[in-house]
Amino acid sequence: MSAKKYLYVITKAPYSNAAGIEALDAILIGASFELDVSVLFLHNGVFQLKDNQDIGVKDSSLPNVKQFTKTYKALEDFGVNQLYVQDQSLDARGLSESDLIVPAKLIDSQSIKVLVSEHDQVFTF
Amino acid sequence: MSAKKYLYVITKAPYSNAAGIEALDAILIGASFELDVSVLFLHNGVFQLKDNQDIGVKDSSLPNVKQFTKTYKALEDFGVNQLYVQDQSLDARGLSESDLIVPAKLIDSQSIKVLVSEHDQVFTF
Amino acid sequence: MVINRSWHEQVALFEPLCFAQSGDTILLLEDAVLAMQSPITLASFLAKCQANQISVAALLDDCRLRGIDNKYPQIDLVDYTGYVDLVIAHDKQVAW
Amino acid sequence: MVINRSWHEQVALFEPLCFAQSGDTILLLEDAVLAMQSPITLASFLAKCQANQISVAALLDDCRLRGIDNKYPQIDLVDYTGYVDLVIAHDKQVAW
Amino acid sequence: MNVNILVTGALYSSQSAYSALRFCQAAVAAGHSISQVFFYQDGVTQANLYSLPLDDEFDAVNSWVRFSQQTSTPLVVCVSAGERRGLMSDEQVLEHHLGRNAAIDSNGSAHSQFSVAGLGVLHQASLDSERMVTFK
Amino acid sequence: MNVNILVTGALYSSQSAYSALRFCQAAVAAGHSISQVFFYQDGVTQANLYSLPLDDEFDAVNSWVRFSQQTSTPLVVCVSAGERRGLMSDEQVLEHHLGRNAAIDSNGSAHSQFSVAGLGVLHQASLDSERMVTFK
Repeated sequence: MSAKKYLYVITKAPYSNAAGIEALDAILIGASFELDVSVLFLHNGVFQLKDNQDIGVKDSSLPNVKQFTKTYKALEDFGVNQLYVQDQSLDARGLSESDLIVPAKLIDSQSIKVLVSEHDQVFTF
Repeated sequence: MSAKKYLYVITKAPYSNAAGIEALDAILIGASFELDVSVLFLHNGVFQLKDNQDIGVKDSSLPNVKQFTKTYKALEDFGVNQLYVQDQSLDARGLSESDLIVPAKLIDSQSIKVLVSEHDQVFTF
Repeated sequence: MVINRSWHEQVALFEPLCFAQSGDTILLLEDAVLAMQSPITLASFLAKCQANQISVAALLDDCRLRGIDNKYPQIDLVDYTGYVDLVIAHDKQVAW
Repeated sequence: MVINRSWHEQVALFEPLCFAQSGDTILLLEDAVLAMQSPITLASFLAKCQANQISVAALLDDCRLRGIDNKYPQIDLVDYTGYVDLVIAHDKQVAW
Repeated sequence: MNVNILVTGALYSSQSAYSALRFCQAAVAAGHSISQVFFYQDGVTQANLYSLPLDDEFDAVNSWVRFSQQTSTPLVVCVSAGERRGLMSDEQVLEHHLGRNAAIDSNGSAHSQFSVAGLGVLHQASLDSERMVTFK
Repeated sequence: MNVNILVTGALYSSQSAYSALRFCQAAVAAGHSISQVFFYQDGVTQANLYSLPLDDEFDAVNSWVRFSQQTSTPLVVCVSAGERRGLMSDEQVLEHHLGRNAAIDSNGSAHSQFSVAGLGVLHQASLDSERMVTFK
């Protein structure tokens, strides 16, 4: 029997909430189950992959933000090869492929429908 | 010295969150301080005053919702006479004055600017 | 597939359409039923759903709670039992 | 008056304009700074603010955190100290 | 059918507790079974032992506890989301020395009807169940 | 100037804790004073004694505690919003008999650096302060 296919969809921008951090936790667990894991970045979710994120100099007298988005670059090491970004979400936010910290497959709305139908479970964050 | 003027703005619909309930708590405290209290319903906040809200038959085997929006009708008894509703918010949601459970003054965007400038504090919910 | 989402701005209603395909049902839940009060946006949304053979339903209890009447014959009102039936009838659900 | 709001849909940027008047400052904070990446909507927003003598500022730290550059000369970048100065300079703040 | 429930919305700032409970009750009434209810992200706040709504308000925590007791449905709080937001079992409080007085502290902030477990439990349940429904 | 702070956003699902703390630190550094920080609506979750972020994550609760200790700024949790969401002082836990073991229970879910008070305290502070800033 082939591995079950799980799709994790991230629709929110980083830092204002824990959606990205907790999506990553779930994605890594999915990969550890040897599921066939795909990640789709949609709407403001594309900002998770935006380059030049700068958390500033660590200063123990200030509250410090964790730059968790680096983990997206390590997903490949955990067997997660399928990263998708909706082209329309990038366009509408003035972003292009060259702004992303990790290579991702650009995908249109019609292909998202196919993606969803091919997966056994969809988690949205 | 005349009483300080406080404006409470409600922008969210009822039942999906506690914004209305906790705005009412704050409004009643404001009134008890003998402040000059006004309430403005904006955007989805106008649904707080929508008539025909029906929480269904009380059934102890089901989780029960509290129909807290009745309290808006009692605000007058606590000295809160100034209820405002943005006309554009009503229009955009297919609502009119006759759909509201309590008389409120219709107000346009220009008048909201005046309202805000006349008040000493603005709490948004 | 059942898609449910709290509706805040009118544009939000169209977002789940990128997931839905022929045979799917979009279920309006919680604040999403507020969209049924708006006469303009829902007409174009329903036309798009119909063109793609996507059914639209709304949760009756959430409509009643908010005093919302259903003026659209294209929208099925379902109670929680009907919601359960929808989940059983479709192989997966996408929460929005 | 300082108005700050997390920006989700582009239409949301125009909402606080119903509060703001001549002499006010709208401060883009947290996710609101994401709007600065969009070339289309912000131009009309800034024009409307300018016509009504409303200043627009954005929090530098929130821009950096999200990798957002400021391409608009009409938008002042301020740090937290500048945010404090804005609060002191205006008699009240409306959170959005 | 066997339905796996995922709840990610907060107490009070979402309707997810009410919607999920009504759904679960309707599913059981229709002869289906709920394999488990997993609380993730802000959903972990629905396990808070100390939540005390007004008398006439909906009491999410105790409604979950009653549903779980009546139907033997497991309620599971995600350990990492729970630790972030301060929802812990008795054992976690002891382990992390978080009580104010270590000698007398045996009290977690999660209701004891909820167990605390990792995201693996969510994934295993989603593999073992015929359906999964998320409430945000 | 004297600034009154109102925080209404949740731990983790909002940036309000981080933004408000940075603002408060900058205000104090500029010679202003924070009359109090009042936590209302979902903001009460920022007082949770049991919140335990990962080592490298931002720790809102302990950052508030440190700021309050260094600057003598009162941190106030709204009693009604706190009871709804399960944030209580030791006294409230005892009063409401919410502990699992009444004999040994002296532990609230709100950190002891936060006091618990009514909305009147927010209104009084807003009358007494020159500015009020809200973080959602």
